[in-house]
Amino acid sequence: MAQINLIEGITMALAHEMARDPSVVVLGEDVGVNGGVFRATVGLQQKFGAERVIDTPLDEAMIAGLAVGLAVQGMKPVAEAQFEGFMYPMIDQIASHAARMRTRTRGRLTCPAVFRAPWGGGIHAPEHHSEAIEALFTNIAGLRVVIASSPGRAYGLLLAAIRDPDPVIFFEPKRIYRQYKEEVADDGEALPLDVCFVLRDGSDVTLVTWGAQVKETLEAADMLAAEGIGAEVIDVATLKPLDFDTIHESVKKTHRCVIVHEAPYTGGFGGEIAARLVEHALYDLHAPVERVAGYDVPMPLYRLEMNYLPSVARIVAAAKRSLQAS
Amino acid sequence: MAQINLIEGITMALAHEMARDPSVVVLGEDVGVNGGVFRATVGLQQKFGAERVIDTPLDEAMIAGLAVGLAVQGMKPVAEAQFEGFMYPMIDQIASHAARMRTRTRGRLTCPAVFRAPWGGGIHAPEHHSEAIEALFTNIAGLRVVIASSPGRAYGLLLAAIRDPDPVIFFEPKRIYRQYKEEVADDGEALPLDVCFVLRDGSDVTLVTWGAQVKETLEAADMLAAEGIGAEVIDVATLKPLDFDTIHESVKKTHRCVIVHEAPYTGGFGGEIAARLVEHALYDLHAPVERVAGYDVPMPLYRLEMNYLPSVARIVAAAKRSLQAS
Amino acid sequence: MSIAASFEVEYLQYLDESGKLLTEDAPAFARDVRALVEAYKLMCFTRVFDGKAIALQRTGKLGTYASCLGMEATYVAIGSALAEDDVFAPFYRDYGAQFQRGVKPREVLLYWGGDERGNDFSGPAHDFAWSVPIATQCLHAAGSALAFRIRKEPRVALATVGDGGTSKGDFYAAINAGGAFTLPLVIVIVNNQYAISIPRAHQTAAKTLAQKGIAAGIESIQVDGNDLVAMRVALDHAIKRARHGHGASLVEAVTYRLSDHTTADDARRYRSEDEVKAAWEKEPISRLRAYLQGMNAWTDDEEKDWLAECTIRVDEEIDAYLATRPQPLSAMFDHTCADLPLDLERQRAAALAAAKG
Amino acid sequence: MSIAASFEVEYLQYLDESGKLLTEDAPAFARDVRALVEAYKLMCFTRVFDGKAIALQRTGKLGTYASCLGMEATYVAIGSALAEDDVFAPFYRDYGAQFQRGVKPREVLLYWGGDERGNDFSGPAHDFAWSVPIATQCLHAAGSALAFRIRKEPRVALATVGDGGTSKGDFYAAINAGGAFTLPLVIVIVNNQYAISIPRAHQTAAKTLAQKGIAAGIESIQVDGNDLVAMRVALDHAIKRARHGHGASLVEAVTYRLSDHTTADDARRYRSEDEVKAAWEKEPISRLRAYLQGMNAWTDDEEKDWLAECTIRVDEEIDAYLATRPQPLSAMFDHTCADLPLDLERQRAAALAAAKG
Ligand SMILES: Cc1ncc(C[n+]2csc(CCOP(=O)(O)OP(=O)(O)O)c2C)c(N)n1
Ligand SMILES: Cc1ncc(C[n+]2csc(CCOP(=O)(O)OP(=O)(O)O)c2C)c(N)n1
Ligand SMILES: [Mg+2]
Ligand SMILES: [Mg+2]
Repeated sequence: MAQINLIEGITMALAHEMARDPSVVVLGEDVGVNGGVFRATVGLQQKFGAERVIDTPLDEAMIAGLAVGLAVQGMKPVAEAQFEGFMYPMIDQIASHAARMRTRTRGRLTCPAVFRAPWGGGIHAPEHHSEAIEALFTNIAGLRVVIASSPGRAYGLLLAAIRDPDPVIFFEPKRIYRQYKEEVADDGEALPLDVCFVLRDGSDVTLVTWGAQVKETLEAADMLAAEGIGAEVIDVATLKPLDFDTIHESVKKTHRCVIVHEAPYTGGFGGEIAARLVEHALYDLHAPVERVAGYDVPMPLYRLEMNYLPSVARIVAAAKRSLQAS
Repeated sequence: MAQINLIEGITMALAHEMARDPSVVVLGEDVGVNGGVFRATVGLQQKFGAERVIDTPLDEAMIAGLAVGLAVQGMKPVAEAQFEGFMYPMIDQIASHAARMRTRTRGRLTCPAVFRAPWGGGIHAPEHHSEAIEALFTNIAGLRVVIASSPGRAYGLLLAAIRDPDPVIFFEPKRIYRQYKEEVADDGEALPLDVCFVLRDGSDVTLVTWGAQVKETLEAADMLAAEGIGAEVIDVATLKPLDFDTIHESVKKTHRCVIVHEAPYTGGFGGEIAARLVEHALYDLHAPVERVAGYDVPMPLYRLEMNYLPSVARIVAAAKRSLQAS
Repeated sequence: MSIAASFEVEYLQYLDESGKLLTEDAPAFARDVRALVEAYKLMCFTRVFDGKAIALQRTGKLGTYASCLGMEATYVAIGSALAEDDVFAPFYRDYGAQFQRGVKPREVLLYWGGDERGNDFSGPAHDFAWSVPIATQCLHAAGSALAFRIRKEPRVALATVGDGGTSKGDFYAAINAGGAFTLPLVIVIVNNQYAISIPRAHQTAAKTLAQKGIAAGIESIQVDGNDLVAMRVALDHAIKRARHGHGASLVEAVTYRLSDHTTADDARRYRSEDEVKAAWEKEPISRLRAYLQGMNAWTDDEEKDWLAECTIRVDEEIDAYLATRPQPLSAMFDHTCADLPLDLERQRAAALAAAKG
Repeated sequence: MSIAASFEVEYLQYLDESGKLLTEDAPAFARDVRALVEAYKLMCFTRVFDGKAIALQRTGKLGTYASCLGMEATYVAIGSALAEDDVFAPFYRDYGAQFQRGVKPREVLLYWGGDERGNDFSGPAHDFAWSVPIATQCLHAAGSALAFRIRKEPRVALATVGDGGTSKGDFYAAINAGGAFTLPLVIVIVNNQYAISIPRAHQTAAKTLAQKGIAAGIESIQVDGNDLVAMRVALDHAIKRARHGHGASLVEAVTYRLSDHTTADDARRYRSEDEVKAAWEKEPISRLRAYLQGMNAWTDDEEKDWLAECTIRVDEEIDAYLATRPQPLSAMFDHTCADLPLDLERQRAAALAAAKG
């Protein structure tokens, strides 16, 4: 078993699935010879050839459209956007075609494509390299929206995404690409794409998050624990379809919920989770739900980005407000 | 004062503002000679010339990008997407540039552009002509997102959108373009872009909606009234920035809230409103918030579309569930 | 100053407007009477279908419908030039091509009648469905062609796109990919002179649409799209090149939309009757009929009989369409993804309950 | 078969690699010693700046930085050809052009140093900020040009785009709009042979990038982008045409990126040292220096003095950059829109409170 970090989990999943399934191909800008600007696809072209690890011309709409064509004709394309901020031109092909190919044709054609992109801020990157745009996809019916937050989950969820018979948006929190290593067996075991992961048990407050914020949220839970507060930490992992039941079970126990994400507050996916709570768990709640999120401003350039991103302190403060309420 | 329908309110606002402000230009596919496929721009080219009412080549990314260029150089472009389903290719220019031009340059450059599109289903249109995609814009910081629901509000809100010094997404519920006429004075009075409109007072339950669903929601309120239930009806109108205070005031009184929209349920903007309630109005709520929304499926072709759209019956049922709770 | 590159765009036409051969050394296909009669009959069938579909819409039995009046030669040429194994990615008025590939008229009607089952059609199972977002289908064809290249299959992907569609990034990206990856791809521009109300000259300052292929470094040709012979010759060449690994090409078919854009449009708002009248002089069916009759390959009686048969066949299709039982409400959910997630199961149940009242 | 259209793409070069004039009848600009020396000095300044910016990044005092090494002639030609009133829409390594237009080196550093105030620069207030989403800026220039046309202002909009950027829909849409609307627009392709790791030949099968302009029906030319004289002649012509209402054009500047793509890149992964060495033979600064020295317009002493002065000036700019006081946290909110809505007021207050701890 290898000790790997998150991005190595991505590479390992790609290599595993390409070896197992000849219909899997990888395409994107600089994914081949260069091995990807984050090295996510490093070594793949040497292993699987330029026909299956495809350096494309520079156009994300094209990459997405090619992926749709490939997928409909029986391939399993894993299309990369170099950064999430360059996915916008993919949305048309994803929403207008990938997401509806199956229902449009009543099952005659399907689109088993994965659209993956590094996601989020915090690496001192230039403009447009730090967005968190998952909420632009969660209201598009026909998509799964997944975001990994650990080496093992990166491996298992990406395997599942590639194997899924329908299109999957797959985000990778680039800030924690190399945060830590853990043992991950290259055993081809996929993780389910419809469950939230409970990362830490606790009975006083439920902290719900995804992606890079899993780091700060676990740290906040540590700090709360030091003060005798038991925080349950849930990594949503698959935003859509949402496994609300796992969140609900936790809130039934803790009666308090703090939702943490780095996308802007208004219209962020945190709203969906809070909404489900007020629809289905109103009587379980002993305190207002709290959202700790990015602000409703464009992601600032890097000097201010840490002021934008949810911090451990903000999460701890929200949890405490929640505990003090009522 | 003229008796006009909603789309005539759009045309009247465009004509008014073009006459008043020479920097206002209209651009899009078929907006000139043809007067728009819905006739929203009818007569404008005759009145203001082909230099200001511009038929463009067929590319929505181009339309959006031209609008950004025009706006930054001191024009006030009103860019049309022929249908909301063709706005996807505009998102890149809107999110990457229009929405952040001001903050990117610390105010040196600004982007006072309006991006308008007919919105929503229910007119027996072909595929891709019936989407409700407001939630793809509400998480993009730097945008206002507005949707009209009556002839008078179409006129007043569009005037405000054009005059706004920053970019505005402006949706027009095509299903009620010609639903009814009302007196609207062509007096150049803009409506505020940061308030919800209370369309009907009631003290038993708050019904919150926008766009075409204002029709069904008001009808549902009528039906509820017949059973002695007083429903307050709020047209959100400007989704972002959200005037939550008006909604909150209403819920303080009614203690119950049903949110109605036609976009898919998960990740729809209804979630944001429900979330604000569970954050700020938990103790005011006597019943779970209800969302009556489109389903998490791609908008079906027209034979099934009325089964997809929120119906009066579904709204009434949700309101009653809400009243029966607790 | 030197010349870095130079280009010529050829124009191909064999039949003049009156159905006479313009050249002595016509291609073999111009003498293939059987194939020509076959194509002619399908062109007629398509036109009969088209007229009846419009009538159906006018009487409220069909939704918005996009006519193909005047473009029959272009589409039938495409349908007859492709092999079944090839992939066709149409836009929305490609019926002539699709009929040839096995799509049933009733399926066309179902689609425009607001029923997804029209897309689950009887044509090749790998063909794409109708594509409304302009030019997006060009990339699907390019992606399909890439799949064939990867799998080393001798198949070709062909997409059609309108003159308006050539302004869109997806069109450009597709031809560029076709060149960059040497794909077995053919893109046919159905230049019917209008994109709704926007005339061809307003879309682009390019003198021909074919020359857009120069930007992608691919072989490109302009063809009289109302000349079935020229269209077939150009397509046969392009498809053969593609199939043999010589890469992508672009074919501009110059034709004219004799109808409104769709039944929701009124073309009189933006073009003159004179222009339309002049265009009728060049329409493809009478031209091919004259040519066939000149070769004694088609008689007036055959014409009459065939049109009568078309009417019967199309009426049967219309009856079948009208008799199609509606989809159950559950169909809206059941094809969203392979296995319905819990969320959708619940929504489906709620919708079914709500429908019961 | 006839010819529907034919095209030639010209290649323009005046100075050979050793700085000799290739032709007897060189344009007047080739004899404008003052302008040439001015341009040369700015090219040197740009290179000194570039080296020091990379060094700053390596020592952790600057974020990712995109070098312009080897492209100085192209950019300085652009900067010197434009009038102040014209609008420049750069991508992200256009410093030579921007310095000429008044942008300060410290502002470039601020931008790459993660501070938005770099975009509130001292160049013309109407110039666009750096644009990272590839090719999107081409449409901003087209939109600006449309504004000038509407307002009947004799101004020109010029955008630069990379060789990689020519594959993007926005590039194509911009040149197409330029042709369709007869816009006062110039698009300059800075073909530095790579888009990160993707070589020019993989972007497109087009023999030249200039020929992409044929797709838009606009005047297009390929130029030696390392030849300042040729670049200026081509640009002067294109800008003049645009200013006088004759429409858009496309200029392909053939150059080479001698540096890594950015400081985050390692070009050794995807290209050979031999190739880079060969490219150094064609680089623009020594070529122009040789030409000037051949005309006795530039001495070794002047060279030494000027480089020394560049070092001093750039160091001053770096000091000013490093001494810039950080933006307050509130800056993140204050420019989101003209008047902060209530929601944002509240978030701003909360953020300020949170920062206080
Ligand atoms: C992306 C997109 N924008 C706008 C439309 C609306 N629309 C439908 S058809 C059409 C014109 C298409 O013209 P052309 O490509 O020439 O094809 P034609 O209909 O003439 O065959 C437009 C603008 C659309 N379907 N898709
Ligand atoms: C839309 C988009 N996709 C991807 C990127 C990431 N990226 C930054 S620069 C670059 C290559 C650009 O190449 P080229 O256009 O040739 O310009 P150059 O950097 O060589 O000057 C890429 C892919 C981006 N900035 N924008
Ligand atoms: Mg057309
Ligand atoms: Mg380059």
